[in-house]
Amino acid sequence: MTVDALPYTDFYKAKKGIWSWLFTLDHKRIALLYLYAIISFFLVGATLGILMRLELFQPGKDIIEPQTYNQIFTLHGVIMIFLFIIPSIPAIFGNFLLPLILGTDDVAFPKLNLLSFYLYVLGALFALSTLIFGDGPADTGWTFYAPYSVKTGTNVTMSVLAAFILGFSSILTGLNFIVTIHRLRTPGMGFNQMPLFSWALYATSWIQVLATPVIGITLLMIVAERVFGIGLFDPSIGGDPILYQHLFWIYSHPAVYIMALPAMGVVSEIIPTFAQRTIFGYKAIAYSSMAIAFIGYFVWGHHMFTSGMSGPAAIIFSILTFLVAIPTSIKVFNWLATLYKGSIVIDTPLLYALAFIFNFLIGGLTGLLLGALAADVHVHDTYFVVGHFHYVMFGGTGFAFFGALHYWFPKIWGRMYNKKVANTAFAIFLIGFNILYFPMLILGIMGMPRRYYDYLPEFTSLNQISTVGSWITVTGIILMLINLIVAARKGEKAPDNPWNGITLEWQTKSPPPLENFDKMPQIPEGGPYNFPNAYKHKH
Amino acid sequence: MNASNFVEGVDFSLYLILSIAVFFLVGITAVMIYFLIRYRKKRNPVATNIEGSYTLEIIWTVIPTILVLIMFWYGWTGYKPMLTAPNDAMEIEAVGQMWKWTFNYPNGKSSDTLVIPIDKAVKLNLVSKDVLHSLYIPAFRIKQDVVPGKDFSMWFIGQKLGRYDILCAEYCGQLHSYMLSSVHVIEENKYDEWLNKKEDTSNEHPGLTLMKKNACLSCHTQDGTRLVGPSFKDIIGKTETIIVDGKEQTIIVDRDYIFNKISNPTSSTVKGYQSGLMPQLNLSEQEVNDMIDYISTIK
Amino acid sequence: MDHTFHLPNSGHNFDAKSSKLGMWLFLYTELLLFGGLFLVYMVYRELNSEAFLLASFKLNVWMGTFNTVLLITSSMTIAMSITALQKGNKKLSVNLMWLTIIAALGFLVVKYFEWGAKFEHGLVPGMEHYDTLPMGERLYFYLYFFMTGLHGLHVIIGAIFILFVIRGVNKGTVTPERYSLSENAGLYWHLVDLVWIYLFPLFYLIH
Amino acid sequence: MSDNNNVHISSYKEHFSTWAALILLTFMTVAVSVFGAELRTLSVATAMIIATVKATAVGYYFMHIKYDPKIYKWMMGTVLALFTFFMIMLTIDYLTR
Ligand code: HEA
Ligand code: HEA
Ligand code: HEC
Ligand code: CUA
Ligand SMILES: [Cu+2]
Repeated sequence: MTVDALPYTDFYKAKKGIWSWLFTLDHKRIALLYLYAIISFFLVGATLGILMRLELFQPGKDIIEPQTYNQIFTLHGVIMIFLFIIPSIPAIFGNFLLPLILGTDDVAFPKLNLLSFYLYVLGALFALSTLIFGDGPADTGWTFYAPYSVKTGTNVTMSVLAAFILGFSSILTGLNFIVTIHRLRTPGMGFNQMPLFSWALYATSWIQVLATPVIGITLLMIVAERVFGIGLFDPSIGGDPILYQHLFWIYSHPAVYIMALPAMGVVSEIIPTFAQRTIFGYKAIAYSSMAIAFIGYFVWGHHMFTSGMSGPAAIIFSILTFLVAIPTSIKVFNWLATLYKGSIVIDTPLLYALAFIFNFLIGGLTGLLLGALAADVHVHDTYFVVGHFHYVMFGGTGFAFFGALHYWFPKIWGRMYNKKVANTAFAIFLIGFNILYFPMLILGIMGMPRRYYDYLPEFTSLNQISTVGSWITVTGIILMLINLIVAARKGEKAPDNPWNGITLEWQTKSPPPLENFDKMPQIPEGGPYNFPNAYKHKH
Repeated sequence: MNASNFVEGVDFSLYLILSIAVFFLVGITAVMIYFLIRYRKKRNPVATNIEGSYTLEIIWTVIPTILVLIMFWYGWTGYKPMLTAPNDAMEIEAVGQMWKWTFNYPNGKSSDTLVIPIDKAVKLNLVSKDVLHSLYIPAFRIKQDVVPGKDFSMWFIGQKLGRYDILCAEYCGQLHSYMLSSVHVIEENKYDEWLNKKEDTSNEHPGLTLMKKNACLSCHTQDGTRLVGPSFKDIIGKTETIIVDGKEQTIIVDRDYIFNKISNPTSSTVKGYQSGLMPQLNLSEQEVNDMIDYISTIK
Repeated sequence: MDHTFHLPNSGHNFDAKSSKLGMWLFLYTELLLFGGLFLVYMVYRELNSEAFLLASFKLNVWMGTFNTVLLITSSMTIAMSITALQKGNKKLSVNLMWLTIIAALGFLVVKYFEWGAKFEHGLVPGMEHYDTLPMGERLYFYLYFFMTGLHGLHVIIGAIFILFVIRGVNKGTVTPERYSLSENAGLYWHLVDLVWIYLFPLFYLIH
Repeated sequence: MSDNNNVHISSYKEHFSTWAALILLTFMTVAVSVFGAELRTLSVATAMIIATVKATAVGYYFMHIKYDPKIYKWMMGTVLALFTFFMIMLTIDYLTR
C-alpha cells in the first residue's frame, strides 16, 4: 500500500481544542459528534435489550419487577427508534459523505446542521432525564397509545417531549439535505449522475420533512391531555383513542422507511465497489427509492387491522401495503444482478451488505405476512411482529450501519482495521443475531403476545434459545467495536482509496482536508459507477 | 376439526405466504452465494459493466406484483367473514379492565372465564372500563381490540371441545401479561346447565363478592404481599404516608379514609405507589360500606 | 499548505435560492403540523356535526371577520414591502413592515377579547361550565383553543421575524440586492394568513 | 431548476387587486354563512371552496408561486396530495365503521 506523501492538513488537525469541536460548523466533525453520541445511546439501548432477554429466560420473575420491565422495553424502543436508528445513517454517514459524494465542501446550511445536533442532544437528555426525575421512565411502549399514556403516573410527558424535540432535529437535517442536493451538486452532476446513496438520502429527507410534523402535533396533544387532565383522545368528552393511532402511524410508518432507505443507499454503494462493476439498473434503484418514500405514506393503517378500524379501510390499507413491497423487491433483484459478472472482492463491508440483504429478506417477507389481513389478525401484537421489526431494523439497517462504518472507516480515520478480526466478529454477530430473533417469529405464530413480562410455560424453550442468541450477539458486537476502536487509534495508515471506489469521496485524501477537496473532483464518465477498467457491455 | 371457524382461512393465508417467503429467501440466498463463488476476483478478474435490462426490470416487477395480489386476496378472504357476525349469534358482553376479563351473559350470570356451547356462533360485545385491551384467542386465530367509549364486537364459532387460552394482546399497563382467562367450549346441554346454575355466593361475604366483581383483587392482595397497590391485610389502623395535592401527610388508615379512597381514587396517593391507576367506579354508599366491612376482616 | 482552491459550489457562500428553498420546506412542515389538527377537526366534525354546529354559534362572527380582514391586509402590506425593497425603496418597505406588525398586534388584541369572553362564559376546558357542555361541544371548544392558540403563537413568531427584518434593513444587512430574509419573513407571514383562511370558516362560519 | 437570475418583481397593483379579491371573497363567505344559514351542509362545502380559492390566491400571488420555478408547484402539489389522501382515508374509516 502506498501512502500519499504530499503534506496536507486533515480536518482533525485543521483546528484544535474542545471548542473547535463543540462549535464546529464542519459537516465532518458534526458527523463524528453524532457518531459518538449515537453509538453511546445504542449501547444503552442494547443493554436494556439484554436485560429484557435475561428476564424472559424463563417464566415468572427472574431479575426485575413487571413495572420495571415495562419501563425498560419502552425506553429500549424510544432509544432505539428515536436516538439510534432514525438518525443513525443520515446524521452520521449522510452528514459526513453527502457533501463529499456531491463534490462540495459542506451542507447548504452548516449552522442549521449544528443546531440539529444540539436539538438531538437536548432530546436525548429529555429522554434519559426520566431515569432520574419524575416518577420514572414512561411505561407505555414506544407507541404512547392513548388513553394509557394519559392515565399512567410515569413520566410520559418528558419522553413525549423528547420525541418532539428529536423530531425537530430530524426535520432540520432532512431540510438541509434536500437543499444541499438541489443546490450544491458539483458542476456537471445532474440528478441522474448522483451516487445512489444521495438518492436514498433525498427520498429519506422528504419523509423527514413531511411526516415528522404530524407526530409532533400528535405528541403535543398527548402532553396537553396530561397537563390539563382532559384532551382530544379522551372518550369521556367524545374523543376517539383510535384517532390517536391513525395520527401516530401517519408518521411512524413512513418513519420505518426513514430507517430503511439510507441503509439501502449504503448497500447500493458497497455492492458495485466490491463487484468492481457498474450498478445494474441505476434508474430503477434510484426511482424506487422515491416510490417507496411516496407509497410509504399510504399504508399506515396496516398497524391497526385489529384496532377497530373499519373493514373497507383495512382492505385498502392492506392492498397498498403490498404495493410498497414491490419497489423494495426491485431493489433486491437489481443488487443481485449487480453481482453477476462482477469481479468480486469479498471484504468486510461486502459481507455486511450481503447480510443486510439476507436479514432484510426475512424481515421484508415476514412484513408481507403482516400485511395480509387474515394472517395479521392472528400475529398482530405478538412476537412475530417483534421478530419482523428486529429483522428489518437491526438485521437490515443495523447491519448496513455497521457495513457503512467498515466501508468508510479508512476515509473517516485514515486508518485500516484488522480485517481478520472484523470478519470473525461479523460471523459471530450474524449467527448470534439469527439465533436471537428467529425463535421470536415462531413464538409469534404460536401466539405469544409482545410486551409480556411473563409468559405461558409452553413458550419457554424458544425464549431460552433467543436469550442465548443475545449473548452471542453481544460477543460479536463487542469484538467488532474493540477492533474498530483499536484501529482508529493505532491501525495502519490507509490509502486514500483502499477499495478502488469510484464515487467522489474516494478522490480526496483520507481523512479529507477541512475544505474536502483541494482540486476539482472529476465525475466518472458515463455514470456514477462506470468502472473504467471493467469490460464494457451494453444491453 | 379446527378449533374455530376462522382457523382455516387464517392458516391458509399464513402458510401460503410463508411458503412463498421461504422460496424467495432460499432462492435469492442461493443465487447470491453462487455469484460470490463464480464471479470472485480470482475466477473472474475482469468485470463486465452491464447497465441494466428493461426486460428483466419488467419481469421482476410483474411477478412480485402478481404474487402480492394473490397474497392480498387470500388475506382478504380469510378476513372478510370476521367482519360480520350472523344474526342468530348469541351475544355475550366481554368486559376488559385493568388485568381482568369478565363475561356477562344475557341472563345476568357473570363469570371470569368464557364458557360457550360448541358449534354455535358467539358474538362478544366488547367493553373497556379503562384503557385499550385486546381479546386474543390464539387457538381460534382471532383478536380484537377493546376500546373505551366504543362498542366493538367480535364473533366466532367454537368447533372443538376443550379449554383454550384467552390473552390480552394490547399493552395495558403493569400486569398486562397476567390478564389471562380461558374459553371453555362445552356441549350444548352442559352449557345450559352451567348457564342456569346460580353461583352460590350466600355464604360469601357480600363485600368479597363485590370486590371480585370489580377486580379489586387483581391489584390488591389479602396476604400482605405487594402487587400493584398496597395489600389489604391489616390495613385498618396502619400508619402510612399519603400524598394529597403534591404534599405528603401521615395518616392512620380508618373507614373514612378508605371510603374516600374508593369513591374518589384520585383524591390521594399512597406514597411509593403509582398514582392514577386505581379505577373510578360507580358504587352505591351501601356497596362501598360492604367492601370496607370485608376489608376490615382481612387479618 | 495553501488554501487558494475553492469549490464553485461551496456550502459556505450565501445563496438566495437555497435559502428560499429551505424556507419553503420549512413551511411544508408547518402546514402539516396544522394539518394534523385539521385532520382531528375533520374526524370529530364528522362524528359530532350537530354539536359542532351548535357550538359554533357561541363564537362572534364579526370579531372573526374583522380579524380576517386584518390578516389579509397585513399579508398585502408585507408583500408590498418586499416589492418596495426590491425596487430600492427602503423607507417605504420598512413602513409597510411596521404596518404589518401593527395589524398583527391588532389581531392579537381582538383575540384577547374573544378569548376573554370565552373565559367569562366558562367555555374553557377545565372550567366548571365547560364540564356541563354536551360531549361534542366540549371537543369543539378544546379544538378551538388548541388551534387558535397555536395559530396565535405563529402570529407572534411571525411578528418577531418581521422585526428582525426591519432591524436588518436598518442595519444594512438586508438590502435590495440581498433581500432573502425579507422574502422569507413574508412567506412565513403568508402562511399564518393561509392557516387562518381555513380556521375562520371552520370555526365561525359552519352554521 | 432554472438558474435564471432576473427575478420577477410583483407590482403594487397586483398585490392590491389580490387583496381586493380576498376581501370580496371573505365577505361572500360570511354572507353565505350568516344569511344563507338554511343552506347548511351546502354552506360547509361553499365555505371550503371559497377558502381554497382564497388560499390559492395567497399562494399564487402573495407567495409568488406563480412566478417561481415549476418545482415549487410540484412540491406544493405533492404536499397537498398527501394531505388529501390522509383526509380521504380517515373519512373512509370513520364513515364505514
Ligand atoms: C426498517 C424498518 C421497517 C421496514 C423496512 C419495514 C418493512 C415492511 N413492513 Fe414493517 N414494521 C416495522 C419496521 C419496518 N417494517 C416496525 C418497527 C413495526 C412495528 C411497530 C410496532 O408496533 O412497535 C412494523 C410492523 C409492521 C406491520 C404491523 C404489524 C402489526 O402490528 O400487526 C406490518 C403490517 O403490514 C408491516 C409490514 C411491512 C411491509 C409489508 C414491509 C415492506 O416494506 C417489506 C418489503 C420487503 C420485501 C417484500 C423483501 C424483498 C423482496 C423480495 C426479495 C422479492 C420477493 C417479494 C415478493 C414476492 C413481493 N410492518
Ligand atoms: C434498531 C432498533 C432496535 C435494536 C437494535 C434492538 C436490539 C435488541 N432488542 Fe429490541 N426493540 C426495538 C428496537 C430495537 N431493538 C423496538 C422498537 C421495540 C419495541 C418496544 C415496544 O414494544 O414499545 C423492541 C422490543 C424488544 C423486545 C420485546 C419486548 C416485549 O415486547 O416485551 C425484546 C425482547 O426480547 C427486544 C430485545 C432486543 C435485544 C436483545 C436487542 C439486542 O440485540 C441488542 C444487541 C446489541 C448488543 C448485544 C450490543 C452489545 C453491547 C453491549 C451490551 C454493551 C457493552 C458495553 C460496552 C462495550 C461499553 N427488543
Ligand atoms: C388497576 C389497579 C387497581 C384496582 C383495580 C384497584 N386498585 Fe386500589 N389501589 C391501586 C393502587 C396503585 C393504589 C396505591 C396508589 C394510590 O393510592 O392511588 C391503590 C390504593 C388503594 C387503597 C388505599 C390503600 C392504602 O394503603 O392507603 C384502597 C383502600 C384501595 N386501593 C381499594 C380498592 C378497592 C376497594 C378496589 C376495587 C373496587 C380497588 N382498590 C381496585 C390500584 C388498584
Ligand atoms: Cu389488557 Cu393488556
Ligand atoms: Cu408500517
